[in-house]
Amino acid sequence: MIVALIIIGVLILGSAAAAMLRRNLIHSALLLVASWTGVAAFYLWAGAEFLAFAQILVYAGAISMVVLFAVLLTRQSRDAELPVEPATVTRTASAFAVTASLAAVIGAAVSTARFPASAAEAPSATVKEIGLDLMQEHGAALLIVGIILTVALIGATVIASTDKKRDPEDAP
Amino acid sequence: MTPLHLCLLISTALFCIGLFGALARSNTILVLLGIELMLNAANINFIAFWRYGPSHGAANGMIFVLFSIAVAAAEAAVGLALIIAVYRHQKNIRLQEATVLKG
Amino acid sequence: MTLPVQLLWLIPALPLLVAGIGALTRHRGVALAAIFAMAGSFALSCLALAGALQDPSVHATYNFAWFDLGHGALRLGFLLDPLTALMTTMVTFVGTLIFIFSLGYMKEDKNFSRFFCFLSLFAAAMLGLLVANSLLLLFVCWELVGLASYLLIGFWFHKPSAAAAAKKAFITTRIGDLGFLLGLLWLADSTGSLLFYDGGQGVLEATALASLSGQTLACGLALSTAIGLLIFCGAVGKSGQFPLHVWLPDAMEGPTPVSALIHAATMVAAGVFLVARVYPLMSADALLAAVPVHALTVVAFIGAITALMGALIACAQNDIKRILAFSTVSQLGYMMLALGVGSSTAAIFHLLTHAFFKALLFLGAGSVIHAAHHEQDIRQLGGLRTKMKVTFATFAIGMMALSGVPFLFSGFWSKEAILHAAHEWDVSHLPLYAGLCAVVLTAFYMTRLVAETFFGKPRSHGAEHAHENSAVMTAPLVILAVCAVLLGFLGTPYWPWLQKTLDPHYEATHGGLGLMLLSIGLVGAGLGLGWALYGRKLRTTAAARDPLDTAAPAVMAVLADRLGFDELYAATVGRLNSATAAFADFLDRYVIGGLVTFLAQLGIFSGGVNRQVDEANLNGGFDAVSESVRGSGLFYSRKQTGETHGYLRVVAVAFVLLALVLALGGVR
Amino acid sequence: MKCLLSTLILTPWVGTLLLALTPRLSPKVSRSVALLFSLSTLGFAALAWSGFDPAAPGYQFVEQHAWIKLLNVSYHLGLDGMSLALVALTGLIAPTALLASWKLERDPRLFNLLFLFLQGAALGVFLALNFFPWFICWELSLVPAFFLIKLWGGPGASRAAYQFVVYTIGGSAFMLLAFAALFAATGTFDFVELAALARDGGLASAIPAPALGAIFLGVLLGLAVKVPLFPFHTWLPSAYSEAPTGASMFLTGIMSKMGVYGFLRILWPLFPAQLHAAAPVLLALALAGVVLGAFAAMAQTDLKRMVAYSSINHVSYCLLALFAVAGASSLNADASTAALSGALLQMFNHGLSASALFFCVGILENRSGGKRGLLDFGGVRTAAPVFAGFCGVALFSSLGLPGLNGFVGEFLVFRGVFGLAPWTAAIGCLGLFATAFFLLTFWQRVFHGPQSPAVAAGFRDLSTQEIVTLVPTVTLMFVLGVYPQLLVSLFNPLVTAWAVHLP
Repeated sequence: MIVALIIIGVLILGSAAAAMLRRNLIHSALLLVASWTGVAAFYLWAGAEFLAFAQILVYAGAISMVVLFAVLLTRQSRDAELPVEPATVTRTASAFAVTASLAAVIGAAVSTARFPASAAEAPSATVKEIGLDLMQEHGAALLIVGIILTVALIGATVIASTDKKRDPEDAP
Repeated sequence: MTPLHLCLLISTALFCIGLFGALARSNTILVLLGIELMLNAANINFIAFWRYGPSHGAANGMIFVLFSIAVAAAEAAVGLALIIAVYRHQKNIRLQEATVLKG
Repeated sequence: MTLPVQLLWLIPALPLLVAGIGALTRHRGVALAAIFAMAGSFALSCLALAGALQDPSVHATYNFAWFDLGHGALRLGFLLDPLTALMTTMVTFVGTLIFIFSLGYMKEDKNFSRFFCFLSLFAAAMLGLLVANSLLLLFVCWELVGLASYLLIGFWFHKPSAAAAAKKAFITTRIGDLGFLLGLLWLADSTGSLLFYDGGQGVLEATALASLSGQTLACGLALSTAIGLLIFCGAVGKSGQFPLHVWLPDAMEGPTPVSALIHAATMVAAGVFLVARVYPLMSADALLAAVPVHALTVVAFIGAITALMGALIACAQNDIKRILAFSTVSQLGYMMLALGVGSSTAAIFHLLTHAFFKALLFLGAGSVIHAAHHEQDIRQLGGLRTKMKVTFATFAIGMMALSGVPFLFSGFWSKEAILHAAHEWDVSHLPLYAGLCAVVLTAFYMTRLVAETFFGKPRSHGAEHAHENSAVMTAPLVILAVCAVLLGFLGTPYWPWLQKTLDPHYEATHGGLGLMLLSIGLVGAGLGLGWALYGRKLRTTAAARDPLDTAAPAVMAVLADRLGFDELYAATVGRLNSATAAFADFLDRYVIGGLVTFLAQLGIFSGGVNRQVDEANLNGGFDAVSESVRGSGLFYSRKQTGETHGYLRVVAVAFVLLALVLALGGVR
Repeated sequence: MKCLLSTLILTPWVGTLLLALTPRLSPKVSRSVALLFSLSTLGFAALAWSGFDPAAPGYQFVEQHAWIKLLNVSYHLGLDGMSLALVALTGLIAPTALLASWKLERDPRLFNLLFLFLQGAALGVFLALNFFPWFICWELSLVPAFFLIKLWGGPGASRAAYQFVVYTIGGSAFMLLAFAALFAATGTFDFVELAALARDGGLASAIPAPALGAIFLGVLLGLAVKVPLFPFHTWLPSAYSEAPTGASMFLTGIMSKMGVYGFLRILWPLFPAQLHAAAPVLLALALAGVVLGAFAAMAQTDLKRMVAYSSINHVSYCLLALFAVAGASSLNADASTAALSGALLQMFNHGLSASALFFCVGILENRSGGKRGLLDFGGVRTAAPVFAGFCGVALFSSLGLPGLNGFVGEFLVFRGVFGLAPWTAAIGCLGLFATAFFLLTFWQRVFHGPQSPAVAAGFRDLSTQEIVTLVPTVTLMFVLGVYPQLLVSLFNPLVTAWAVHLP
């Protein structure tokens, strides 16, 4: 079990770290798909099969496609790849410092924490249960999320669509 | 070192990787993806505590993650649309150049 | 057949109708319509005269309400008595002749129809004035007559001198009219009526007169004297009496028929008519002994001064129309003198005869001027006796009538009546002497006029080529000449028909033979002197000096300058007028306007002070607070760099700190 | 007939609204619409005239509805002979002024809109019997007048408009304060009730004499500026001369009457004792207006200013009559009746003749390209005989020539004033003289003599449309000069009653 978890962890973290460090955006995107798939594997490992499928569908399927489209749509020419600036170095350094300190704090906190013992068996979570739960206890939230999604999609369409009237003004 | 600890460490690491990406990279898409990673890290935490948490029965952790995924999807859609709009405006997607909204 | 008083309004209405038509159309037929209307009015006047003569002592009236006023109404009316009837007959008759004369005189003028429109308006107003039974209606027509006179003097308005003369005439007469208006107001206020005869309630009837002469003012005058003198002011203005005579000579700028009709025969006589009409009022104070002055005394002296002054100035004029104009002034003075000395019948007699012979003289002058291509200076004329026989003959008749050549001519009889009355006046004989002097002068200047104009050789191109005018112009001259002769026989001392008609109580006085002989002698002296100076040695060139001018240049210069009245008025009244205007304008622009501006500036200034105070004290504290708010806002807004990385970094650091706090503090 | 007076006031305002809502209207249509709405006043006035009974006491066609209960304000309209004459005058002058502005190039729709608004406000002033609606209309009339002067006026229009409005508002501020004080003491804004209170002494017992005097002064100030009474008149020449022709006609024809109307409707009935006490001073001021106004006109070289000053002179006659009546020490009913009838006639007559004169000067100004100096013209009569005829009639009407309307009013005024204050009338005659002098100077310089360059360059005679504008006014001048009964019959019973009851 632990071994499987470690392998999954390495997959997740490795691909994620690689994705964040690559210069090529396409590579980053593909590596992220790997990382999300790893997360899905983790869900499977933890016994939440439904979530694992949802993760695969949404992240590895949908979001990654959108990301790829965005990357392709905003492709820049080669000369736009600027050389490393002092500002970039400072930014990277400060980001590393912040990240490291956060990792240190949370890592220390987590590793020193004591948790009560738990059941060895995974709690049951069939699709039917989840469905009932969603529809009964969290019906309102479900509706709201639906609305949020709808609004977000319409908003995204509006934002990304070419505004014919405003174009001439925006043009430099 | 229980499996819970391991899960939490993995999630911490993932969160930090996402944070680092968001803070260090200048490409807006990568910043957005870093934020997605942080969300995933949070989701891992939910599942880990659902699996190894003290109380059973309630599927709250899972439900939470479900909603989180939905919100992440919405966020990704809007965020990427914004990125395209910004690109159309300034012909690149370097975040440090998008400072039109400064006070 | 007679004209009832109810229909008396028809007499002025006929010309008024033509005037109205003439205002709307420019058709030349207006002239004929005007002549027919005038002739119609003449016929009606004859009918009215016939009615009035049936019983001369009756004042037939017809009164009607003009408009409601309070519980009663303002009433106007018409009056038919011999005075009215004689005057209307004279005006319409002379008017008709002058209208006919104008047909020829104005033939070439491009405003031909307009001329007849104005003439008709004048005739209507003049006739309205004559038939009025209300001082208000009389005043209304009086002003309209003035308007017509104004329009006709300024008929050739493109000439600045004509326009100025018209204005001068209107303004000068209006000064007198203001006195008239005040008298009228006073009369209305003290009697409550303005009707002359109203069945015992009129202002000229015994009740009102007794009440008016019974009241004494603070200055000692009787009320009737004061009112009478104020009304007389109007007559002074209109009849060109001293001191308001200055407009009449200038009025000769108008076309000559206008001068004949308005400024010789009719309108200027309206003042005399007015005094004669309100004669009961003027003489109401006659029996009062304690008053400082009687109204009629003033009238007599004004008349005497005017008669003498007009005759004097006439001797030094060279313009044919001006000489006649000053002669008119002088003759009007005679009439006023007659009124003043108590003989209104003599005044009206002279008014009637004068109307005919002076109209004749003016039309004769017009005939000369028309023939001589608008040459009016007698020094430039001459020799017209042979060229214009009819004009010369009629003019000579007019001249002899005016001079008072005995027995045959009307002027002699009317003048005798006046001198006789002046002789009988017991207040003073000064007016008589003035009148006698004027007799000599009149004969003298008329001889000069005739000698210079008709005898000798033509002295200008215009006189050279003069020839007799058409019958339309000479016929009126002949008719007028006949009348100028015949009219005198209506009022001779041996058959005083006119006097008896006008005044049923008239009694012919005898014993004036000595005076008559004296005046005949004076006329002869005047004629002889004139002929001696101007007739024996006729002028040969236009530039030759006048014999009188050679003898007494200073006196003649003053007389030629009309005794300097125009200059005097320009220096006093005119200057006072413009000074008052300038003062009013100054007061308005600088004093009151300045005050207003000052107040406004004061308001603006205090507003400024207020604002300063506010800003220093009240706003100070508030400003400090808002400034600090603004400063902090600025500070934080500078933190808003728009750098998303910066925001993220802050969030991350905060997150680290939060985590640190949670970790150190423990979950629990 | 029930809401006749409201209809009368509101119809021009409906026209305003209509024009305001149709911004794309062509100038031609907007002019016709405005003229139609403006003429409605004449129609309704005729209707009111036909149903009006001059002999009946009090107000007719009364409309009274509670409006603001808290302040005891009611919507109270009523008509008597004086109001009817003025409403008829408005109905006559306003369309004439609109016709006179027919050729206006710049934004005719806005001009007509403002004009109709002004007309409605003026009608409101003449018909309201409660201070509240009355004052609203009184002040509302300033707004369009301001814009009419400022936007369409001559080169100095802006300053003149400001001066006019600020001065008038300054005056009416005092009036508002005075009425607030009156309300505080009596609890009513109604003119009829207040007049009744004043008659039976309720006002004097409710308010101590000094305070009542101060209130009187406040109201007096507000009205005196509007008329204007002598020392408060300096806004007038510049406002009248800078305003566009149509507005000048309305200002002089109607707005100056609002002030005189206020004197007769408000000041006199409400404060008879105070007016009586102040009459000697006021009489002197009115006399100064008569005499100095005329002499100041004589000193002007700008024709419009000259006519404006003559306007001061003419409205001062009305006040002269009123003050003489109010200040009379003993009852002289004949003279009082004559003076008041004269004042009312003079209001109407001055409306006719002054607006016609302003129109004529406007034509001169228009034809010569903006010149209006006395010396810029000459010989106009040869170039434009018809125009000269009409202008001459207007001049002589203004001069008070008998046979035209001006004489009757002035004669009655003098007849009355002479009976009540003889010396005033005697001195006032100077004004008559000066008026004749400057009007004839005007006539002589402009119409007579040789043609000036401005005239010789081609001075068109009146167009048909201009003749149509002038004919009603000029015809009325003749009609009223010969048959004043037409107008006098309207208010004779009213004036007769005033002469006996009020002093």
